[in-house]
Amino acid sequence: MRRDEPVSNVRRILALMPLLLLAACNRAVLDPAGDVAVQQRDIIYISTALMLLIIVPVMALIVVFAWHYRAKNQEATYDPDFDHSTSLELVIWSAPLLIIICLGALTWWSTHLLDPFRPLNRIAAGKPIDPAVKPLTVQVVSLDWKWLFIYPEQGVATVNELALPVDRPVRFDLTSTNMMNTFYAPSLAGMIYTMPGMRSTLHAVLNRPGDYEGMSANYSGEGFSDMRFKLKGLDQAGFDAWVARVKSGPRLDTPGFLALAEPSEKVPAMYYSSVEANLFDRIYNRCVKPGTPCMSAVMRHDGEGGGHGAPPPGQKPEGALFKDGAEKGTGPNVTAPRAPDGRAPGSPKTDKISFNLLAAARSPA
Amino acid sequence: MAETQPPAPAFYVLDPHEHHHEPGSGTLLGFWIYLMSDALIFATLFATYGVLSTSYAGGPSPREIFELPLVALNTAILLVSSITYGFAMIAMQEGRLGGTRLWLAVTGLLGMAFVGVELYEFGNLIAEGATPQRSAFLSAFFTLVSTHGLHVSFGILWIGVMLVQLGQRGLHAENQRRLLCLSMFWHFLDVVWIGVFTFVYLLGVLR
Amino acid sequence: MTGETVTSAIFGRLTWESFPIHEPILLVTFAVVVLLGLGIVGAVTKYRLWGWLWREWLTSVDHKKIGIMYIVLGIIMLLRGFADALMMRAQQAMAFGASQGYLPAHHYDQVFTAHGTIMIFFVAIPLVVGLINFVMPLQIGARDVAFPFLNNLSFWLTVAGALLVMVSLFVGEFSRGGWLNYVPVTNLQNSPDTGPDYYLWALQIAGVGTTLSAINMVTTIIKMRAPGMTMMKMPVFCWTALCSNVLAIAIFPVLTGAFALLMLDRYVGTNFFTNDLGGNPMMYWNLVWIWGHPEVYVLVLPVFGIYSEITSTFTGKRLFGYSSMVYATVVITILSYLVWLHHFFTMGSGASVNSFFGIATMVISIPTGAKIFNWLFTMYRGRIRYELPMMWVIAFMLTFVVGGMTGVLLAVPPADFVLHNSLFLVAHFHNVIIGGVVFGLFAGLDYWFPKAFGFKLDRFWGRIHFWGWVIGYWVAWTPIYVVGLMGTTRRVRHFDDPSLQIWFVLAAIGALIILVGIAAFVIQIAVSIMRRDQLRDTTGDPWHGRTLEWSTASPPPAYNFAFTPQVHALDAWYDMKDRGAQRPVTGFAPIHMPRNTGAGVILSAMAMVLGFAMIWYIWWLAAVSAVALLVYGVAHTFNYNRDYYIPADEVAEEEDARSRLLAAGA
Amino acid sequence: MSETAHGHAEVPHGSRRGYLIGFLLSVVLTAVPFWLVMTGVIGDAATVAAIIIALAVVQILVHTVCFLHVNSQSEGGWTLLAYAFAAVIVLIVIAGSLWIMYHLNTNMMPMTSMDGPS
Repeated sequence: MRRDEPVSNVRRILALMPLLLLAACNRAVLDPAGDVAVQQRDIIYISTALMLLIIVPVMALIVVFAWHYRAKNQEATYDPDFDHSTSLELVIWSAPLLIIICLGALTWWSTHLLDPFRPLNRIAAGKPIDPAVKPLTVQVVSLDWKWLFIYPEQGVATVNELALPVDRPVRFDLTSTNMMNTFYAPSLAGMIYTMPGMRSTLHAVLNRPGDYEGMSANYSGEGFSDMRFKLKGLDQAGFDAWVARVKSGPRLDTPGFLALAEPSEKVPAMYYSSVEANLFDRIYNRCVKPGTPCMSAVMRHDGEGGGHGAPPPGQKPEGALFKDGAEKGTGPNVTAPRAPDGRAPGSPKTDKISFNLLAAARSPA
Repeated sequence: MAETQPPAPAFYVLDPHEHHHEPGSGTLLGFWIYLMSDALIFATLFATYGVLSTSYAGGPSPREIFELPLVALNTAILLVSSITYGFAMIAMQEGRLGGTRLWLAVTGLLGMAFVGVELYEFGNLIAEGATPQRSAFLSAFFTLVSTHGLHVSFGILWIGVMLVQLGQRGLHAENQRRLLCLSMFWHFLDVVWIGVFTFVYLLGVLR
Repeated sequence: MTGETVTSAIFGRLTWESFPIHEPILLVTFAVVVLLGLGIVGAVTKYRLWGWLWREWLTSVDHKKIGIMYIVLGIIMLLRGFADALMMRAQQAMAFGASQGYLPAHHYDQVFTAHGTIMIFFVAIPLVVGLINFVMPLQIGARDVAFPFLNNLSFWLTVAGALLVMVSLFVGEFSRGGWLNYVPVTNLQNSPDTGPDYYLWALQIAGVGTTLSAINMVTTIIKMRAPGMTMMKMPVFCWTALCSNVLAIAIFPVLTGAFALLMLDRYVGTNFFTNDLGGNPMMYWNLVWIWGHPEVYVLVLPVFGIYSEITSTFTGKRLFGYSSMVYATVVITILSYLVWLHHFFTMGSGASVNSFFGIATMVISIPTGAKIFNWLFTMYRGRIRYELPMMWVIAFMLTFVVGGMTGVLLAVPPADFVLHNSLFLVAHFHNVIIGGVVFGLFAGLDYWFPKAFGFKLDRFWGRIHFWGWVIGYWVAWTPIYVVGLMGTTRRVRHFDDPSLQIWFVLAAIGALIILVGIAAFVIQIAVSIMRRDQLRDTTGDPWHGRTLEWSTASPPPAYNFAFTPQVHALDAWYDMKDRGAQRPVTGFAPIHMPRNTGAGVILSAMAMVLGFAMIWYIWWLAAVSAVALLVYGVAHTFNYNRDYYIPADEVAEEEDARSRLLAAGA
Repeated sequence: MSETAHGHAEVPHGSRRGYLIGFLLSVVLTAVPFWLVMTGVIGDAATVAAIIIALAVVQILVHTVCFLHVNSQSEGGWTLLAYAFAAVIVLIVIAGSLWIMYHLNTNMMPMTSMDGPS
């Protein structure tokens, strides 16, 4: 090991700093590949510029006053009773007010324009939507802890891999099986929550081919950190080839889905050639498991005045007060290391023991 | 600046009686503020009930389980108890210890009747299978109504304690202050009950 | 079988497995805590201080002592919360690509949850409440708060909550649901462990304490002001304390309600926030954020007051725009209650709802901006003395405007759609809370320390403390802003992309610089105590203050003011000095004061046992402690003997001593 | 503030007459909504709902004035101020929550989204 290595490392880091800052600007949020995200980025720029109009003078004044009126500077005017000035007060209140009025107008307009529920009206700046092209529908399900993408038009499904044809508007329907997650592909569009028993919607379009990243942006428990998916932007031919490749996988049926829904971490991309009918509707209606009533049916029943019905069995555990001694265990998350066979399927081989610094140091950082 | 001012006035209160904070002079206001914060707990429960009030999850609906005659009876009991508490306060102002204790005891008994009727109603509902665990609507209903019931029960306990303390020390200034606080508490529960019978029971049956 | 049933009836779900003997970090921490604890217990025993501690401090109803105890609690918990921060920074600086770092998920998740929970509930709130407790009654010329016993009880309830959080380190585990204990992660079926229960009981107990304390402070401000002090002659710090506490009264019940409903879900099996049977997890988010957003203002408003007092004192000027400052505070109080949805724009409430809450959020920046301008123009034509408190003010103003700007940016829904839950957001709120609240609290501590103890804090170590925090803050959080703009999200334990590592290494270095600042703070206090004779202030008014707390001795006598001041102007003490008011030195009368009581400690201990028993499902103990709590509480009301008189001789003796000191100093 | 430090103006107290008026009013204000709902004299549920909500608001005010003795004099007006503030906050909590959750549900609940555009 060379002795000067830390020094040269520091130097290298210092030399890289400006480059790093540049690199930062070329990443996802500030250099997106989808029109919605581009517009959102522009909103960030415009609002920041508007606010800098007042922030910069204020910061400058703070520094100037702090320096000029220091006690040592006996030349500066000292007026201990100066505590009111109507004209200054007017400026103090009206300058921020004007900026907030501008910003408020921008907010109102852009919030409605970029509402995720609102279908797109353009593919990119200056490229209005072609009424003949139907948006591609992708049904997104967040499971513990992976993403399922169902393509009803193509009849296929994937796990942790989302491919989109470039320049075709997409409508995402999103739901979740258990946890609340946030569907977030920074290059594509803003994020939206996925929630059990709810169906959220997101309209977006990808304009540039390439490989991007997506993730869950909302903490959802143990396997959350690795709940990532690949986002592939493909041209139409590439997309068709990709669909053909996905067709090589097995079929996704109810038992298969229930097995998939079991908690697992770091799941590699998976392909399904076909999907059981109405799977997505049953997921967000919470009736995939045979024998459970669908929420829409239950709610229709409720809307008609409800009625005595037995609760669906086994949907959730009883309250702690009603548990027997044997059931009282601290649950699956006892602090003792979990037995190898008790590990969640697909979970990494790291031990439950903290402080495996040695292991961390051994692996190439 | 100093020249334009009149000669320096007193800067300290020299007479200790001139500005003397009675111990506990803030009690009534402080208790009132506590009640306002309690009102917000109820607001939270009302909001939750409002959001979940149609989520029967296939279970019973308000129209099926609410018995308005029982609710009307309970409302009447609570209303009468508020006027009896008022009589207790008037007796206190007139310095009649016996009258105060008598009306307090009547109020406490009415409170017990109210809680009894409520427990009877809950017992019936649970026996029918309309338990708090059955649906979100029932969870919200039981929680809201029983939180009010718990407050009433606490008020009854307080009345009991006051009866003992009045017996020990009579209409002592401190005891009078406590009775005033209890009065606010008791009437505050009336106000909450107006919300409960209107928004939970009457509107529930109308739905 | 029967043996198991008996054990579980006695100990609930508490078993040997609940103790983390497999966790090296926790074992070491445990050993250190036990050794430290034994050391303190040993020292107190050796010097026979138990009686003194119990009589003079633990049972004290003196608002000054309670304030100091709150601050000590806040500082101790700051060390714990900061240790969590260092662990997170280390993990995120290490865990890239193949390296998993050193914390497994179930531990890392507890660390970030505990960090947020502790920093807000057990650091920021105790420090703010402590300063208000100590300073506000002095500023309004009162002898104590409206409900002295309640004050003591509030403090000990907060301690009970803090202790429960600390116990979770060593017995069982803490919540892994984020600092607001989000459902569905913390629903019973997803987290059957003790974590969420520890969280709920700790915060429920501490929350009751905070609510009671807020009621107490509001009543004090309304009822106990010195004669002549109309609302518009009240010091700005008292105004902000009033608004902050009014807000606390308005929000904590909502949090208590939300937590109670989650408790019912977990203990009774109701369906408020469940996924099935009609429950609605989003309602929990809605309720906790009704609390969550105004809470920021509960913390920051009093701190704005601190900045106002300091700016006015150290520029030697009246505060610019006092009345606009007051109006701004009141407006912020009300508006802050109308913005909570901006914490979940991306949930899907739709464009109209989102734009309403977005614009309401931006509107808050107008009165906040007015405050910044007011401080700015207080400096204008001032004569600024750069003592430690004033240095914090300048650092605050420069740091906070950036946080304000990023905050308004996040209030624009389309921008929030890409920045929500990202590290940009995390950087924003640390910018506001460190640059606003924490800087202000340190400013306040530097400013009022001589009032509390009679000597100033050491300047050298104070400067290291200052620069450690200010430089550390910028080094630690600028990179986090950057990675946030690169689309990196929060609460992540491990990253795939190695090119991000450099930013996290920088952030970790920043955290280490802050560590230097924190170490310097502890050293500053130690050094100041050792050098207290050189740093001594005999005047009671070391900074040439303007408000009433500087008119009395340092440390103030138990009764604060031998004669209640008569107020004629804003900046009452400045006015008194200006017009040559003479402190009366004769004619003392006996002073009516509240008596100390141990009831607060005992009630809080019972509440803590109740919480512990419920967390571990030890039903018998829960029942016993609940009944004990009720019985003891009722029994306490039979104690009518709650006050006493300080004899006139004692007052005279104390005041004569002060006269001699003042004469010697003159 | 010195004006409130003394005197009996602070203590909220009622007269026998005040209590009786309050009691009679609240009996009427309670009986009418129960009667409306239990007999169903007015067929339209929305009208009935509007009437009983209005009556509830009036009754709350009656209780506040006659039983809780809130007026602009007690405690120098602070009781009234606290009451008004609390009322506003209670309204914000309830109305705000309902508004937000209603929009969430209409946007995303299974029942309604089926009827919506897809």
